[in-house]
Amino acid sequence: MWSVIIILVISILITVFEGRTLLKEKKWKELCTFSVLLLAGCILNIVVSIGIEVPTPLEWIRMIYGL
Amino acid sequence: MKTKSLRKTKRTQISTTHKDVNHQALYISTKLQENIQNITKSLGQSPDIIVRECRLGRQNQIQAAIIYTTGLADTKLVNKFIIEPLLTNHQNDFFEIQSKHEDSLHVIKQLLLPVGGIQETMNFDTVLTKILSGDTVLLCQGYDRCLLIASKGWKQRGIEEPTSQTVIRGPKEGFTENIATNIAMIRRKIKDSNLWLESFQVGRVTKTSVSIMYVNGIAKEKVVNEVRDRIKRIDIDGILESGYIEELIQDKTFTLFPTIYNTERPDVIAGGLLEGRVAILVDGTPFVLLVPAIFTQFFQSAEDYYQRSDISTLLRVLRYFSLIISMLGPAFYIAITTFHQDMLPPQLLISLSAQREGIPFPAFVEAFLMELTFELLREAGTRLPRAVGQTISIVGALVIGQAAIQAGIVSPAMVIVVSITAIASFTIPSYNMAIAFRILRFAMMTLAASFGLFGIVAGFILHIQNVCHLHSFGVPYMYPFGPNNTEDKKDTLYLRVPWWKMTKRPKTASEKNVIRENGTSVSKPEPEGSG
Amino acid sequence: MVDTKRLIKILMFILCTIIIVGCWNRRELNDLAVSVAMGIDKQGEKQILLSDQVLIPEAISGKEGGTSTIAPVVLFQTSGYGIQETARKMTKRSTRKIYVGQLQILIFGEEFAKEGLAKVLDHITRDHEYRRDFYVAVARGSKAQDILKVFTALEKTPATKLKSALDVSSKVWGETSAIKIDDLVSAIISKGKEAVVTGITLEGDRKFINKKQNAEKISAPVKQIYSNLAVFKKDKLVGWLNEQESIGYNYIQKNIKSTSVLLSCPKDNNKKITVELLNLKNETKVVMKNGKPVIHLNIKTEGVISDAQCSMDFTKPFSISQVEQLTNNKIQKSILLSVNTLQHKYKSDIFGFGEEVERKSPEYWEHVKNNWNEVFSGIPVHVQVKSKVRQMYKTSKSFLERMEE
Amino acid sequence: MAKKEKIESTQFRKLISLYIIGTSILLIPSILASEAKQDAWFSAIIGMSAGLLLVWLYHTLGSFFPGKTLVECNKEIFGKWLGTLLSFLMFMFSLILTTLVLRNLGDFLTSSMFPETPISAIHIVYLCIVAIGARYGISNIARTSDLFSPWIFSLFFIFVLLLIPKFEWKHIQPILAKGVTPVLHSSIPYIGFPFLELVLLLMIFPCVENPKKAGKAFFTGTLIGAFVLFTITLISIFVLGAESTASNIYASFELAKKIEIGEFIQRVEVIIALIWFITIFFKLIICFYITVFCLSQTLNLSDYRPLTLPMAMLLLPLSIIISPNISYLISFDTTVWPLYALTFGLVLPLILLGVAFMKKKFFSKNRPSQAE
Repeated sequence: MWSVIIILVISILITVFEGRTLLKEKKWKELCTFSVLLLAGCILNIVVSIGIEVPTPLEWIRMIYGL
Repeated sequence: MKTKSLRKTKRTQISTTHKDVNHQALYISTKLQENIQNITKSLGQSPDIIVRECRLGRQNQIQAAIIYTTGLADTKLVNKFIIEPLLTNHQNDFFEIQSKHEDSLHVIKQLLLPVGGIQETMNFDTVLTKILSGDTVLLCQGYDRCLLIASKGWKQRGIEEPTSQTVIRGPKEGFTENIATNIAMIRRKIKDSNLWLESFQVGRVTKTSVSIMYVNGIAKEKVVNEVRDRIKRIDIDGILESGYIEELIQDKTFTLFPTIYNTERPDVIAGGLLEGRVAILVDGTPFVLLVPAIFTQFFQSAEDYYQRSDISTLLRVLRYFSLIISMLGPAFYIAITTFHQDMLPPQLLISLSAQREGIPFPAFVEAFLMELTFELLREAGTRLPRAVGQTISIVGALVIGQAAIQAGIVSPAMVIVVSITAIASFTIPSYNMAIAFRILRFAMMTLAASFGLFGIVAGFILHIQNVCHLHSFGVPYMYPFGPNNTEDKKDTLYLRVPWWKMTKRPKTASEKNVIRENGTSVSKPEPEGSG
Repeated sequence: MVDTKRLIKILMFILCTIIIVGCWNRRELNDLAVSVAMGIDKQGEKQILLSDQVLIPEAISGKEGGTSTIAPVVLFQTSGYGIQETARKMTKRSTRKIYVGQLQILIFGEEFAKEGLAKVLDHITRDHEYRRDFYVAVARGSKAQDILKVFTALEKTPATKLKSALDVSSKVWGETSAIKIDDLVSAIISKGKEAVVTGITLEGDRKFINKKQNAEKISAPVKQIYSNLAVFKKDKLVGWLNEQESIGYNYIQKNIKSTSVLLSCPKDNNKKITVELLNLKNETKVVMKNGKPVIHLNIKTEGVISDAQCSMDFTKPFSISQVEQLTNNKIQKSILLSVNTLQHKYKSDIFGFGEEVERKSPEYWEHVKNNWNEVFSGIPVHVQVKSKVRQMYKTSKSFLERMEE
Repeated sequence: MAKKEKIESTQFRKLISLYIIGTSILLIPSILASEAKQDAWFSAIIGMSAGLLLVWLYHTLGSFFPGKTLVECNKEIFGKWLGTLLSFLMFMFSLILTTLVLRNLGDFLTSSMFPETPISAIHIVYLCIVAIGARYGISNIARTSDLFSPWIFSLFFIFVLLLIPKFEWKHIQPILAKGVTPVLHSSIPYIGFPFLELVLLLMIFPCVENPKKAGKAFFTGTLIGAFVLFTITLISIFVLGAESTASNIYASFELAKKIEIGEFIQRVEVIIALIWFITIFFKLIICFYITVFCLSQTLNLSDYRPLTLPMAMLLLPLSIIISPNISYLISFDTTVWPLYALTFGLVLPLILLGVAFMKKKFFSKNRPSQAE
C-alpha cells in the first residue's frame, strides 16, 4: 500500500515539476511523450509493487527469433 | 552559461524614495548660498560635514566655500594645502592673473592648490558622493562648477599578516580594507605596463568602488569581458564585502563548492594574475576575488610555490589524502563496521566489537552525534571571544572525549575517527572549500549507513557528476582532470613540478602568450664538477 | 538545463526516502556473534550437529585487559538436517545472529566425513558470507565439538590457536597440510585429483575438555594435535595416511617450505643424523608409453646438516655425498610409500596425477576420466631425488668426533 | 540543444572502453569458460577481432553520414515512416539493453553483498544518479569519465598485479584440446554481448569534435576494452582454473576474493567490486542517455531532457520484470541476445550502408541533398 502511495507521490512530483515547464514552453509533442512514458512507468511500477506477475518482454523476443 | 544570480533585490524601492526626498538639484547653481544649503540639506545637516566659508582674491571679492567631512578627509591636508594657499595668496600674482582670465576656478586649480587630484564637476550627485568619500569640495560664487580636491585620509588598519591563510615561508603581508593600498600592493609585485585596472562603482547606496585587475595579453579577453559585464549587471543597494560580489557573479548557485577563489594574500593574487586570471578588488575588505577558479586551486597554498617542488608535491598529496579522509572518514567507518565486517582483520574486529559492547546507538547515530558535537565546538570556538574560545575547546575535548566514553555513550574508536576527520579537514587551505566537504561528509555518512560502500560510491559518483558540471567563467571546474589536459596537470591537486618544468601557463585562463618560461634557457646552474 | 536544479531536488527526495526506509543489510558490530571456528558432526542417523565457536569480545580485549573470568569463547550447538537450516536454528540459542565472515577453521567429525561432505560444502561455497580462506580439518577419532571445547593457553581463542598451529606446522614440519576450503572444494570437484584434509586429534585426559583448568596448567592435560592426513575419495573420507606417508605426499605436492629428515648413520644404525631441507623443487612429468601414462617425479632438494650424532668428518667430500645419498633414499622411500598406499590401499589420486595426464594427453584422458581412480592404481611412478647438502652450519665435524679427538 | 554538445576524441575513447568493460567484466569470463573451458582466452581473442571488424563497419557507416546520428541516418535512407519504425525498434533495443545492464548490476549486488536488500532499492539509487547524469548531458558524462578512468585502469592494473602470485600456469593447458569448435561457439555470445552493442554508440559518434580522430578513438577504445576483458578472462583461468571460472557466475569477483596482501589487508574484493560499479555505471549511463536520446530523435523532439525522469521511472519496473532469475538472464544472454543484437548490430548497419552506397552511386549527381 505504502509503495503505491509513494509511487503516486513521486509521479505527481515529476509531473508538476517537469510538466509545468513543458506547458509553459508549449512543447506539446514533448509533453505527450512525457506523459505516455510517465503513465506507463507509473502503472508498471504499481503493478509490480502490488505483486502481480508480469511476463517478461524477453519472451517476446525469444518468440520472434523462434527459439 | 547564463548568470541567473544577478537578481534584483527587494531593497530597490527603499533607495528610490530616499532619492526623491533629498535630491532636489541635479546641477550646481551659480549661487553659493543655495549650493551650500542644498548640500547640507541633502546630507541631513549632519554635524560632521564641515562648511568653511571664505573670501578669496586681493579684494576678497570672491565668495567661496570649502566643504569636507571630518574623519574622512585628512584635516591636516585640508588646512595646510587647501585652506592655507587659498587664504594667504591674496597679495600674489593671483590677482593679476585673475584679471586676465575670467575663470578664477581655473586659476585656483592651475596655480594655487598644491594637491594632486583635482577634478571639476557640475553634477550635484557627484559632489555629494565625493564629500562622503572624503574629498573636499570648493564652491565659488558665480560658478556652476566646483572643484573636487582629493583629500581622502582616514584612520585605517596597517598592513598585517593575513590570518586566514598563514604560511611558514613567503611574504607576511596581507591586504587591508583600503582598495588603494591593495591595488598598490599588487602593483608593487607586478611592475608591468600591461597590468591593467578598471574601476566600477557598485551599490546604489553604498557606492562601493570595485576594481578588476588583469594582465593584458595574458588574460583571456572573453573572461575579462564576462567579468566586466557581470559586475556591471549587478543591481543592489549595497556591497559590504567581496562575498556579495562573489555570490552575485558566480556561474551557478546550486553547489556547495565555491567557484570563485578569494584570498587575503597579495602574492597569491599576483600569481593568479600571471596565470591569466582576473582579480576583483572590493573596497572595504581584505578579501580579493580571483576568477576563473578551478577545483584544484582551492587545495593549493601559496607556500607550495615557495618550497621546493618535491616537498610541495608531497604536501599536496598529503592534503589530497586528508581531503578524502575529511569527506569519507566517518562514512567508511560506518560502512565497514556495519556492512562489511569481513574486511576487518580479526583482531581489529574483536577490539572494535568489544568497544561497541553496550553502546546504545547504532554506529551511524553515534557518528552523527559526534560529528555534530564537533561542529558545534568548532562554531563556538570561532564565535566566542578568543580567550573563552580556548576554554570551550578544552572543555569540549574533555567532556566529549573522556566523559562520553566513560559513560558508554560513544565508543573510543568513533572518537578517534571523528578527531582524525576533524584534523584532516583543517588541512584544506581554503576555508569555504573545507566547509563544502564538511557538509558532504554528513551526506556520505547517511549514504554509508543505508548502503555501505555501495552507497558511498553512489554518492561519490553523484558528487563527481555535479562537480564536473560546474563551470567558472566558462572554464570547466574540474579542469585538468575532466576534461583531461596533461600539460596543465603539472600544477594540480597532487602534483607541483619544479618551476623549470612548468613552462606554460594553464589553459584555464590564458590563451595567447602561454609560454611562461623560456624552456630552452637553462635557468638552473649546472652542478659543479658534473659532466 | 533550466530545471536541473529542480530535478536534483526531486531525486534527492527520492534518495532520502530510500535511505530512511533503507538499511536492510546493516548489522552493528555488537549485534554480531562472530564465529571463529565451526565444527560439523554427525548426529543420529541423518542429522548433523553444528557447533559454532563464538567470540566474546569483552573477554578477549577491552578494559579489563582480557583477564576476566568468563571464557573467551562460547560454543553454540544445534542439530538439524541441513547446514543452512541448522545455522538459522542456532538463533534459538544465541541472542545474536551468527556471523561466519571471520571463520578461521572448519572441523569435520570423522564419522561425518566418512559419509560425505557434499551436503554442507554447497552451502558454504554458495553463501556470500563465508570467506574462501579458512582452513579445514578432520577430527580424528573424536568429535569436532570436543576439539572446539578445549581451553588453550598462549592464544586466547582456541580457534586462533588451531589456525596458527596449522600454519606453522605445515610450513616447518611436513606432516600436516594446511588445506583451505577453496583447495578442498576444487579437489573434490576435479576429476583428476582427490581431496586431502589434515587431521586433528585430542591427546590426553578427556576429563579436561570444556574445563578452564586445562589452560591454567603448565602442561595442559588435554591437547589438540595435528597429525596425519585424511584421504578422501570424492567427498567421502576413506582413510588416513601415517606420518611417513603424509610427508611423502607433501613432498610431491611441494607443500613443504622446510622440514628435517632424520637419517641413520651409515655405520651405526642407532645414531642419527638430521638434515634440514631448505629448498625443495619438484617436477611432475607424464610420459606416454605405449599409450599408457608413466609418471616421473623429479625432486631436487637443498639442505644443511643440522644435527649429527655419528662420527663423520664432514670436511671430506665423500661423507657429504654419503649424506646426500642417504637423504635421497629416505625421501624416495617416503614418497614411494605414500604412492603405494594410495594406489593400492585407498585407490585415490590425491596427488593430482590425473590433472597432469589430462594436460599431457587430453585424448587419453577422455577415455579414462570416468574410472580414473582404477587406472591410477596401475600407473607406474618413477621417483628420482637429487639432494644437495650445502652447508653444515658452524662446525665441520660432528660433536662426537670432536670429543674423541 | 543536445546536438551542440561536443566531446573530445580522447573522451570518446574512454567512453567506449568503459562501455565495453561495463557489465561484461563480471559475466564474460564465466560465459566464455562455460564451453571453451581453458581456451576461453582464445575465444576472447576471436571475439576481439570480430569486434574490431564490427567497429570498422560502424566507423564506415558513421563517416558515411558525417554529423548524423543513427536515427537520422535511418530517416534519411528509409524515409520518414519506415525510418521512424526502424528507429523505434532501435530504441526498443537500447531500452532492453539498458534494462539488462541495470538488472545485471542489481543481481550482482544482491547476490554478492546485500542479500537482504530489495533489488529495487539498489536500482532506484542507481537510476537517480544516472538520471541526473544523463540530464547533465553527454559532455558531462565524458568529463566524468575523464575523471574516473585513470582510477579504474590503475586499480585494474593493481588488481592484476596482486593476482600474479596466485597464478597457476598449468591451468591453461591443454591448449585447444577439444578443437576449435567449442572455442568458436563460446565466442558468439561474447561478440553479441559487448561488441554488437557498440552500434548504439553511433548515436553519440557525431558529437565527437574531430571526426578523423573519432574513428581512431573508436578503434583504440574497443581495443582497450577488449584487452581488459581478455586479461580478466585469462587471469580467471590462471587463478581459478577453467572449472571454477565456468561455474562461478561472477568469476572476476571470485578472483578478487583471492587477493591477499599480507595479514592485514585481506578481502579487498569489496573495493574491487566498487571499481566495477563505476564501470557499470558508465555503461548504464551511456545506454540510458542513448535510449532517451534515441527516443527523442525518433519522435523529432527538441530536447531529450524532459524524458529522463519518466524513462527512469519506466526502467525500474522493467528491470524487475525483465527476468525471473539470474539463470534465465544468462541463458538469454547466451542464446537469444546474440541473434537480437546481430539484427541491429550487423544486419541493420549493413543494409543502411548498402542502400546509402547505392543511392550515392546512382543518385548523387541528380540530387544535391536529401536533408530538409
